Order: sequence, then structure tokens, then C-alpha cells
Amino acid sequence: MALPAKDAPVLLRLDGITKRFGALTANDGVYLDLRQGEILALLGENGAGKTTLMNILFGHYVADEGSVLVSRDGGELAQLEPGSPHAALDAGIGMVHQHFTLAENLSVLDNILLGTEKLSALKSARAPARRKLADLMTRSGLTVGLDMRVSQLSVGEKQRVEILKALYRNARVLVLDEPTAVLTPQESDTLFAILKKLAAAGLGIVFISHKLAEVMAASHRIAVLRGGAKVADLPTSQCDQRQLAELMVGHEVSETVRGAGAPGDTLFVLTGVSAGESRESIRDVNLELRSGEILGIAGVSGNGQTMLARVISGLETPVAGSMRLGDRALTHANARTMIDAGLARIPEDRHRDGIVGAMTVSENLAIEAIRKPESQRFGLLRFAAMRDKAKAMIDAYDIRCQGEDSPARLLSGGNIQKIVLARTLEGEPKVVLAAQPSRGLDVGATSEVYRRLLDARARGAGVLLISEDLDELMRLSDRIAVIHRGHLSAAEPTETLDRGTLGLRMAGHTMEAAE
Amino acid sequence: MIRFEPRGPVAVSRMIGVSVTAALAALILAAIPMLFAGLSVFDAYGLMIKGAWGSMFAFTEMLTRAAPLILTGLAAAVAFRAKLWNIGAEGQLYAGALAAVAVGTGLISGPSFVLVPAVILAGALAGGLVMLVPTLLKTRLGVDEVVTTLLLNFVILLFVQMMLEGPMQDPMGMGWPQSEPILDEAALPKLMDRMRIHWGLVIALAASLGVYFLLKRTVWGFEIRAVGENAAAARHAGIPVTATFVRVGLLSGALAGLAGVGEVAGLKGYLTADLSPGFGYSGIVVAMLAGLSPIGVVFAALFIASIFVGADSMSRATGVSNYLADLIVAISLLCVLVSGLFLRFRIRLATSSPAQETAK
Amino acid sequence: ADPIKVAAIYTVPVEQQWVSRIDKALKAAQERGDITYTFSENVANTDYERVMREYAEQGMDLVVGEAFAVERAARKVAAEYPETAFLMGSSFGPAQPNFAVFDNWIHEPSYLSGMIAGATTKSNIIGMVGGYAIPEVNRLMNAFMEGATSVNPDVKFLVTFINSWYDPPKAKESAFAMIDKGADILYAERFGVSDAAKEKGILAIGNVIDTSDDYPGTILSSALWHMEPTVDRAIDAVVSEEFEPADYGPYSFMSYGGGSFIVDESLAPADAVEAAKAKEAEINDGLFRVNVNDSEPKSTM
Amino acid sequence: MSDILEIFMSASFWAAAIRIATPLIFGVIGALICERAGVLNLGIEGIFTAGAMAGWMAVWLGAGLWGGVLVAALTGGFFGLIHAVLTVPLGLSQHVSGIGVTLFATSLSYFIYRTALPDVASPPRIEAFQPLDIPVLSDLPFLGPALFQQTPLTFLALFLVAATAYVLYRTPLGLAIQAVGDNPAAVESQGLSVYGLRIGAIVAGSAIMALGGAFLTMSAFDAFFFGMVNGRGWICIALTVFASWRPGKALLGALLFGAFDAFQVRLQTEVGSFIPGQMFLMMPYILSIAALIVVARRTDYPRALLVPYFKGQR
Ligand SMILES: Nc1ncnc2c1ncn2[C@@H]1O[C@H](COP(=O)(O)OP(=O)(O)OP(=O)(O)O)[C@@H](O)[C@H]1O
Ligand SMILES: Nc1ncnc2c1ncn2[C@@H]1O[C@H](COP(=O)(O)OP(=O)(O)OP(=O)(O)O)[C@@H](O)[C@H]1O
Ligand SMILES: [Mg+2]
Ligand SMILES: [Mg+2]
Repeated sequence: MALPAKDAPVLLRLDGITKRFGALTANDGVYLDLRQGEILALLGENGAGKTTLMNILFGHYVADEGSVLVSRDGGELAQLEPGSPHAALDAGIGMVHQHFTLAENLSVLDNILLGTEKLSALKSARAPARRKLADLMTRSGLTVGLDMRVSQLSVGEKQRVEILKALYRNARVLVLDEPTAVLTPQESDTLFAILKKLAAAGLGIVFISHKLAEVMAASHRIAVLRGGAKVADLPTSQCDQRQLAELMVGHEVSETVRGAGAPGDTLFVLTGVSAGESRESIRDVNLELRSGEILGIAGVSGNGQTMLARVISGLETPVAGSMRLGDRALTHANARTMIDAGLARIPEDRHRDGIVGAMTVSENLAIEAIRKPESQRFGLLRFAAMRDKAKAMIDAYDIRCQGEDSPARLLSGGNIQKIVLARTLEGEPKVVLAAQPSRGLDVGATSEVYRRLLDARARGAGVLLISEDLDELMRLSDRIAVIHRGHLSAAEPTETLDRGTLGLRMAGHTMEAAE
Repeated sequence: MIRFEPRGPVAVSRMIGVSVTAALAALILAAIPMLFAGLSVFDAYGLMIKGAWGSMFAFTEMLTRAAPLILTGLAAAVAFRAKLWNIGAEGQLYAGALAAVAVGTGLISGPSFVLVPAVILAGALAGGLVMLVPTLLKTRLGVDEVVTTLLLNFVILLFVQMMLEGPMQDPMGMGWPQSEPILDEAALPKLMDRMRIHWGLVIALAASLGVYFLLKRTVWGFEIRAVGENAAAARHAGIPVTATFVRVGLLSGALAGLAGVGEVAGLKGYLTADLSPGFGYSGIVVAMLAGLSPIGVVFAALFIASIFVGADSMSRATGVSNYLADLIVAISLLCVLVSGLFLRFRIRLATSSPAQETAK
Repeated sequence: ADPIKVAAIYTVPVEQQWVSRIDKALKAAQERGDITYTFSENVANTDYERVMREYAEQGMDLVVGEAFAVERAARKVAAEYPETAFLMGSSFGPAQPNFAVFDNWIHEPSYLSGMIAGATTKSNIIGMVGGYAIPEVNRLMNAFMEGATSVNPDVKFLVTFINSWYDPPKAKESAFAMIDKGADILYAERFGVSDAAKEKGILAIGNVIDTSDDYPGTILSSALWHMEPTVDRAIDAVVSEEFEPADYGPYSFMSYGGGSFIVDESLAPADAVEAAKAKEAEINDGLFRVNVNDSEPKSTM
Repeated sequence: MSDILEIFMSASFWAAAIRIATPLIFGVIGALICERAGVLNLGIEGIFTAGAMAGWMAVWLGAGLWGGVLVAALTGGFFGLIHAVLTVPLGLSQHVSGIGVTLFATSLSYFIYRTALPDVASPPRIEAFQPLDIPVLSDLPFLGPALFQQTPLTFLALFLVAATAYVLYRTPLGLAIQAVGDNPAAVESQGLSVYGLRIGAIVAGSAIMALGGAFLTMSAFDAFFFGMVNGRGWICIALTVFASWRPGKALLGALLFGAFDAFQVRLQTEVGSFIPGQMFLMMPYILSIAALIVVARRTDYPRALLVPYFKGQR
């Protein structure tokens, strides 16, 4: 990959940034340079302070110490007004946030125009904006329907809108916080192709990712944060994946390997299940899960995985078809009955569906078992018992928190996932539904998730793994089925599949054509 | 630019400090209209304190006014805990009062120990059922409950008027739209001779302990809190969201209904369409002042009642328009609201220079 | 003698027609130096008893008010403060030892204004807008209707209650609706009705207070209430320490000057005025009694 | 039956419907602007009262009618500012702050009115707005009396509906307001001020609400009364949801409400002897609830409604 010239001018400098949240130091004296035409990858565990650092750069947060310097129009570096996104935008910094910052009730065009025009203007100048965007889209390859309502876009499309927003404002520095966390492999590839094109045209780009492979493939330089401090800053050419993983977590990381499985009897069966009405529906889905196997479901997001997971979680009742676990019919079950039947569910959106942020870690660990005798007697809660159990789980699952009584909202994504794992896997469920279980998690947390899922499989549970990450699917699954536009293909042994085939099927090429 | 940082647990000294500051701010702001009306501020405050706490009569009057506020405050607090926005305590209060009157004026007869519980139960049930309508509309059809509960207030008040001019009108009432008086056996007993203070206060205090216990110690309370903080996650974890909303709705309505029972069976003896000077709406204020804490509700209600009764009495003693009382209540409310913020957040004035930032 | 201390408790603001008459009479007594006067207005039902007690505790000699919605409580408080005289608006009778009652017994002038209206209407449709259908309102409306039909059997009435003591815009809308239905005279029990009449150029009948200056050329006739006879008698009784729990209601009758009847002679037919004046004399002489009918009046169209 | 048809055929019925709707139009447009920016404003009932009192008093003191309108708007804006400060940067509960503002605005208005005018036997009157006589238009058969014989404030209300729709959908400001009610982070990441937009919208919305109050004392009537707002503000909160936060539907909702009210007043004189009056009075509320049930499924809420936004907080 072509490197930017060594003497390319520095566009941006973070100068000794320190940021504290109460007792916690999220950024600890971080120095970082970004040159014109350079793609810099920022790595680090969950909670290492990556997002915080970028938020300071963009003015969402004010640093406790240190400053941000930008060169305006290629000139001298000058200090950027802290705490002002407005100033950052003016200085040519564009940011694509970890959580999208789009107004869903507006069109794509209006989202892009937002904030670019004088608020006192009597009319939004949409026509010239359209022309400029048409030009931008052809040059960058970021195409998206300008008149679509954002609420109707897929995640990948939303991502493009976010980048277009920055480009439309003539950004010279582009920051992307985990841009590929929710993208399919193909979408990720497209994105990086675009980023390279933009870098070649002179932009400085910083992106955050947990996926080492793509970091290696797409960046010129890699900076690693650990515990808020920068622990490495190297040209990509001098790095390898193992070394990076160690830098991030501070110790050696072992590869997760799937041993040979011993699939047993059929456990969990979906027959002709249809649910939902919109484009996020599923149609006539058949699925058989055996004990002691991991069945992977691959698919581009928005093809019905969410609905499938909701049906299996007992949140949505199918309009047709049936669902059975062993001899037990579960077609009309709700979440409660699913849990009681021995079905563990790991939700794809762990912040929304996984935890009650305002409640304590211990309460979140007990929430699925709150009506069980272990948590209550005559309707009265048994606090001591709940606490003891929470302490045991915190130890067993290595949940990093300030004690079982701290609010769950303060935990990092990886630790929130551990809470969910702990409470769902605790009762040795027969079936585990894991939807996007490693999304947004760092290397350490991810390997922990993998280990737990493999343990469940070894114990004889059937695991249904819904994921968009092909590496993950290939590594964990015994068989893989592909979901496209609400239809689920027949599962095939992983050994008979390869990335290319799966990618094509996910993109909608028919099974026959692929064979 | 102001910034807020959430605080951890608050020290008692700080709590007291903030409360005192809020009270002082309220006193200073309330002095403005007093001066405008030509009052001597110190005398006025003296009279206010005397009017609410200065004699057994004043004190019991204050408690009498606090009793319905505690109940409507609890009604709001418990509903808001589950993020069920019940703005309809006023209507539920009237429904409770109407039911109490229906049962307590001769529908059934018997000794006190039968009639009093019957009246209480009827009122609670009526209030609960009224709240069930918006709750079911919300859970089944997704209709916004802020609006439905608000609108039902008007419907119920009109219904009460209709009943008071129709089937439930007192035949001995000379045509006035009022109900028959509640039988003596059905009335809540007085707590003291010659004073108006009645068992409604005891019911209110018991209710606040009950709700505290429910929320803190029981599975239902756990479910209410979980649904209120994150309904989606609660649902995913197998908590019956709909059933929880229905329970909360019934409970909230029942508490407001009890307020109506107290006013009609403990205080007035019969029902008129102007039974409540907005207790239902004030309940929301009480609940929020209390930070939705059931025990806090008691103190918030005492506070609001003291301010009102004291200021009302002061306006009478000084001959100033008694609208001043409502005004002082409103000012105190706003001050206390703002002060609550200083307890929950650390407030920093962020300036553009990082150097200054660190200097702090 | 020192002026005696008088307090009044109103459940509505003092502008309301009804209490404004009490307020006016008490203010006049204060002007004369007979009393010192203080009042609380817009007192909620729940608070009424406390306010009564507070005034009694303050050593008021006379407390004036309306007991309508708080009969029982008011009577109980009065009994506990025998030193204070209470003069309360009430639909019931007086009570020992110190609870006297009054009411706005102006059905007589209402009857007379009805006679004028009945004779003046051309469309034979009269609209009536009231607040609530309570006896105090019903009896005046019924007397008015009786007066009108006595001179014009063909006259028809439209009756609406707006279920509020104060909502002039709403009263006005009700009045407009009646004008649409052909009413050419409106009985203005509430504020807002005369405004509609004025705007549409028809006539209105005033009630309780004289608003003819506010609506020149619109107010055809009015039945007025005067509280001075009632209040002054009560004050005299208190001063001379002879206060009795009596029914002061009759002091609102025309013969005592508690009610009066006025007519704008430029708007009414001369013979109608003459007939009404004749009836007025009969009433004052005790030769004619206007019926008291407290039932809710209904539209007759 | 024919009587009922006759009601709908009469121009004065439609004129009444528009007249009754006017304060609601101001109120619902004001509430809509606040809620579009993500803030529920239950201060509306008090702001109506304050607008009614302040506007009237200004005229009574000699400010002239349009001066009164301006004073009412400024008063509304003032109370809106209080609500805005409490709910936006301070992030307090929007319900409570709103009810607090209602208490404050109402009691302050009453107190000022009573303290300024302690000795009024009957409420003092002003020379209120009169229905316009627009050449040609007002003389049209049926349409003239139904639509064009209204006071200037009614036309101002209609103009505000159109202006609000235009601003909301066509101008950068409107887009920003819509965005801040949906996702404040979107606004902040584009360099706009969440607080500024929200505070501005609440102040502007409240100023418009206050005009609804001013209409009551300066157009519908010519004096100020205690309790004269009588729940009209609350109705506007319901109408806003009914209208799915769209100005056009808001106008429609207010007009429907006005028409129903005008209708029930007329119907009451027809059948009042058989059915208790309260039944009629209940109808608008019950119908509003029914309408909400119908639209509930289809509305898309401003997603950030009721959610305070704290900069840089998790
Ligand atoms: N507003 C805040 N208040 C308190 N603590 C915060 C806040 N924002 C971040 N933190 C804490 O600061 C630390 C760094 O968080 P940050 O979001 O920067 O991590 P990250 O490296 O982006 O992690 P991830 O990979 O999960 O996105 C975490 O421990 C987090 O809990
Ligand atoms: N994420 C959410 N946010 C707000 N309200 C919600 C949410 N999820 C559910 N609700 C409310 O809860 C109502 C009830 O949901 P639902 O009936 O699906 O619950 P449930 O768990 O199936 O309950 P039950 O088992 O008692 O039937 C919904 O109509 C909605 O009003
Ligand atoms: Mg992050
Ligand atoms: Mg269900």
C-alpha cells in the first residue's frame, strides 16, 4: 500500500491529552500526529479511551489537560477551541461516531445539509447542494438516495451518509469510530477502498477498529491505547496481529480453536416460520439445531436476522409456522416461557435489550431469575442471596466493575456482554441463541465470548450463532446457513464452505448459481 | 457553558446545605411579590410560619391538606417509576370520591368496621379502574397516556357533575349539585376532637410505607423499576411488561382514588364537583420534589401544604390578595426543583481555556 | 362606637356578579365607618372551613359568606364560635345560635323583566344562557319565563347552561348559537351573553348587576340585586348585640329594596313598561306573589 | 335530523367553529414547536392565562391592541424561557417543570391583576378587536360570513400555521428543530447548539401559545377573568399528538374541535331536555381520545421528546 510521503504536512496534533471521569483516567497524556494522506488506525481494548480521545478531538468533551492543534488550509498548526464541535467542523474535522448521529425523521439530503447553512436563511438551498453531492458521490463512490428518509436506510447506507456529511463540509481530517462494527465484509471492503481513495486525494484519516485483519490491511500506521495511555505508535508494515493483540491487552492472547464436535439429537426446530410485515420480516424459515453443535447464521444486516432472533427470544409471535424445543411447542411462547424452557438468549443490542442500565450489576445478573426461589420468597426479594450469587458470577466471568452494587450503565460494552453471558449461561441452558455476540468487543472480550459458547457446545447445548462476521462464523460454527431477504438457506457443514461462497450467498446470489 | 457531571452518593451535610439554600432562595424570591403588595417581609414570614405550624389548629390544618397530597404524590411517583405518565390523578381522585359516596350513602348498611373498609375499597377500586383505561390503551394500542390521562380528567369531572345533578343528587339538597351525605358509620373517624384532621392521614402514611416496601423489597417492585428504566430489556429478560404496566396503573389510580375517599369520607362528608383544588396536579409536583421516593413524598407533601396553608393564612392576616399563597407555592416549587439538580449533579462552569479548566 | 370587624369569604373571585353585590354593600358600610372589612376570595371548598375558623379566631364580629357547597361544615364551625355572628348565603334555614342565612331572592324583578322581554320580542324566541342549573339560577330563569309567557303566550325559550361560572367566551358562543336559532332577546345570566347581543345588534336582559352603561342600547331590562338591606340589618343587629339567627332572605325582596327592576324605556314598548310598572306596584303592595320554582328550566322549542 | 343538517348549512356555525378554534390554533402550534424540538410544555395552561392577562392589561393601560398582542407574546416568551432553562440545560423533568410553570404563571397573573385592580366591582373592559370587513371577500355569500368576518387575530393564527409549516419543512432552522427533537446528537455533531435550538423553540412556541390567551381577552371577549382559560391549554397538548406534530393537521384538529364545540352548543338547545348537558361537554374529550386511538399506530413521535440532553454524558 502506497505510503504518504514522510514529509507530508502534519494536519492534526493531539498534544498531551488527559481526560478524567471522576476517579477514572480515560486518556492519559496522549500525543498523536496525523499527516496528510495518511490512514491511522487506533486500537485498544474496550474502555481503553479511544472514543473519549476522538470526542475530545471533535469538541464533544473538553480535555482536562493538553490541547488539540490543527493546521488550517495546510498552514501552521494552531490550537483548536476546546469543547466546540462547531470549531472542529470549521477547522475541517469530520467525525463518524460509533453510534450514528443522524436525525431519522429527516431525509438524507437534509441530514447532510444540517448545520451547513445559516439558520437565519429563509430557504434551505437544496438544489445546489444536490449538485455538489452528486459530484461527491461519483468521485468517492459513496452512493445513497438523497431523498430517502434516514429511518429507511440500512446500517451501511447510514454509514455512507455519515461520511458524506463530513465530505460535504470539505473535511480534511476524517475520524471514524468503529466504522465496520456493523458492516458486512463486502461493505467493509468497499468502505476501505473508499477511504484509500480519499486518503490518496489528501485527507488524513483516523479509524478505530477491533478487527486486526482489517487494521493490517487498511492502515498506514497503527497507534495502540491501553488504559488511556498510548503504548505503541508504529508503521503498519512493522506490525503483526499477534503483537498487536498483546499490546492491546498487555499479555499474550490465545487463539480460540473449535475442537471436533459430537452433535447429538435434534433439539430445537423451526418449521415454516414467518413473522413480521416490513422489509425486516422472515418468510417460511426452517431450521434444525442439534445438541452439541454450533449452527451459524450468516447474512447481511437487515435481512431478517433481527426478526429471527426476536421470534426465538419470545418477543415476536410468528404469523405462521411452528417452533419446538424437544417435545415442547414454543410457537406462542413469550420471553418468560423461553427462558423456562431452557433457552438462553444473548441479544444483539446489548445496551437496549441486555441490561437495565440504572439497576445494579447484581440486579441485572438476577433479572432473568427474579421469580425463581433463589431470588425471592413469597414475592419478597432475597437481597443477600442475590448479592452472593452476583459476587460469584463476577468472579467466574471476570466482570470488571466497581462492585455488584454499581449501576450497570457504567460498565464497558465487553463487561456488559459478560453480565449477559453470566446470567444466561448460568443455568446450563439447552439452547443458546447468540445474536452478534462479539459486535464491538475487543480481542480479549471476544475470545471470552467464544470460549463460553464453545463450552456450552461441549456441554451438549445447541448454539445458534447469528453473526455478520464471517471469520467468527467459520471459526465457531459446525454448520452454516445463510439468511437473505427473510429466507434461510439449508445449513451446510462449515468445511464445505469458504468465505467467497458465503459472501456471494449473503449478497443474494442464489444457491444454485453459487454451486 | 455549563456542564453537569453526575455525582455519586450525596453527603447529608450537602443535602442539608442545598435544601437550606433552596429555601433561602425561595424566601428571597417570594419577598418580591410581598413587597409589591406592600407587606413587611419579616412580619409576613412570621405570620406564614404561625399559619402553618404556630398552633395545634394550624398544624392539624396543614396535615389535613397534606393527606390528599401524599396520596396523589404517591400515585404519580409509583406510575412515573415505571415511566407510566399518569397525569390523571385529579380524575382518579374524583372517581374514588364518587365511588366512596355511592357506597357510603346507603348502598349497603352495617357497622363501621364493615362500611369504612367498603368505602375505602370502593374508592381505591374506582380510581384504579379509571387508570386502567389509559394503561390498556397504551399497552394494547400504543396510545400516549399523557394525553389520555389528561383528557380523562375532564371526562370524569363532567361525569361527576352529571351524577350530582342526576341520579346521585341529594334529594334534600335544595337542588344543589351535591351528593347525599355519607353515613356516619361510613365516615373516616376524626383523629382529634374539634379538629378536621382525620384517618385519611393515617391511610396516606401507611400507603407511603407500603409503596416504599413494594418498590424496594418485592418482586413486583423490582419489575416496576426494571420496566421503568428499560422496558425493552425488561421484556427481553422475561418480565411481563404489560402485566407490570397494568399493575402499576391500577395501583397508581387506586392511590389517587384513596385521596378522593379521604376528602369526601374524612373531610367533607358529601361530594361536590369542586372537591379538589387540583390535588391531582399538585401530586405530580409532590412526587417530583420527592425524587419519586415514596418516603420523600410525605415530606414533599408536608412542605407544599405548609407553604400553602401558611401563606394563605398570612395573606388573610395581612389583608393581601390570597392569590399570593399560590404564587409562593409556585416559587418555592421552582426553587426546590432547581436545587435538586445540585444534589444529583456537580455543576461546572466550563470555559474555553483548558488551563483554567485544570486550575479548578 | 368603634367599627365592628367584618370578614367575608367568597368561593369565587369578587368580580363574579353574585359576590360583587355582597362586596359592594360591605365596602359601602366600611366607607360609612360602620365596619372594618376584609375578605378572602376564590377560597376552595376544602379550605373553606379553615378560613372560617381563622376569621372567627381573629375575633371577627361578623363573617359573611356562601355556605352553599359547605353547609355542614359551615354550620358546625359557627356553632363552635358563638361570639361571632355568621351571615351565610344558603338554600337552607338559619340555625341557632348565630347562623343567619340569605339568598338572592330576586325572582320578583326577574318576573318583571320577563314581562318586558315577552312584550318586546318580535321573533317570539328568547335565549337564556346560565352557568349551572342550581336553584339560585333556576328560580330566576323560571320567574323570568313565567313573566314573559304571562304577557305573550307564544314566546318560546332556548336554554343552555355552560357549566362554568366563568367562561365569557363560551357563554358568548352559546348566545351566538341562540341568535342563529332566531332569538332576538337574550337573558344574560352570565358574563359574555350581552356581548354577543351587542355584537349582533339584539337585546339582552341583565341579571343581578346593572351593566347598562357597558352595553348602551343593548340592555333592555334588568333584575338587580342589592345586598345593602341585608348587610346593613345584620351589621345593625351585631352592633346592638341583638343578632339573631334569622332568615335574611326576604330582605332581597323588592319591598325591602333588596331587589329592583329597571328598564330602558327607549327600547321597550310603552304599554309593556306600563304593565310591568303596574305589576311592580302590586308586588310591592303584597297583592301579587311571584312563584318560586327551583327546578331546572328547559328549552321549549 | 333536518335541524342538524341545518346547523351545518349555516355560515354562522362555521364562523363560530373558526372563532372557537382560534385560541386552540395558537396553542397547538406553540405546543407543536416545543415538542418538535423535543420538549413537552405543560406550562401551556399557565402561559395562556399569562398571555390573556398581560395582553389585556397592556391594552387597558393604553398600549393599543397590537401593543397588547406584543406584550402577550413577550410574556409567553418569558415563561417559556423559564421552562426552557429548567428543562434544557438543567434537564429537569419536563412534566414537573411544565406544571410548575403553569402554577407560577397562573398565580402570578392573578396576583398582579388583583393587586393592580383591587377594587373592581365588575371587570374593566377594553375596546377589543372587531371582526374585519374585508372588501369583496367578506361579502361573498356563505363564505364571507363563514370565513372572512373574523378578527385580525384569527387571520394571524392562520398565517402562523402556514409560516410554521414553511419554516419547519423548508428552512435550515426548521430542519435543525426537527433534528434536535429526533436526535440531539445529530445536531451537536453538525456544530449546532442543542441548547440554543431547544431554548429558542420553547421561547418562540410559548410566545405563540400566549397569543391564544390574548385572543380570549382581546378578541373573543374584552375583559380578563379568573379561570377564563378553563382547560383550553390542555386540549392543545392532546391536539398536538392528534396532529402527529404536523402544522396542517394541527389546524385541522383545532378546527374539528371548534366545529364540534360549536355544534354541541347548538345541539344542546335542540335536544338539551333529553340528554344531560355534560354528555355534550364530554364529547370533544372522548372524541379526542378516540381519534388518538385511530392515529396512535401511525404517528412517529419526535424520538427525543421528554429526554433531556446532557452534553458528553453517557
Ligand atoms: N461520559 C462518561 N462518564 C463517565 N465515564 C466515561 C464517560 N465516557 C467514557 N467513560 C469511561 O471512560 C473509559 C473510556 O471509554 P471510551 O468510550 O473512550 O472507550 P473505548 O476505547 O472507545 O471503548 P470501546 O472499544 O468499547 O468503544 C471507559 O472506562 C468508560 O467507561
Ligand atoms: N422499549 C419499550 N419502550 C417503551 N415502552 C415499551 C417498550 N417495550 C414495550 N413497551 C410497552 O409495553 C407494552 C407491552 O408490551 P408487550 O405486550 O409486548 O409485553 P410482554 O412482555 O409481552 O407482556 P405480557 O407477557 O404481559 O404480555 C407495549 O405495548 C409498550 O407500550
Ligand atoms: Mg468506543
Ligand atoms: Mg405479550
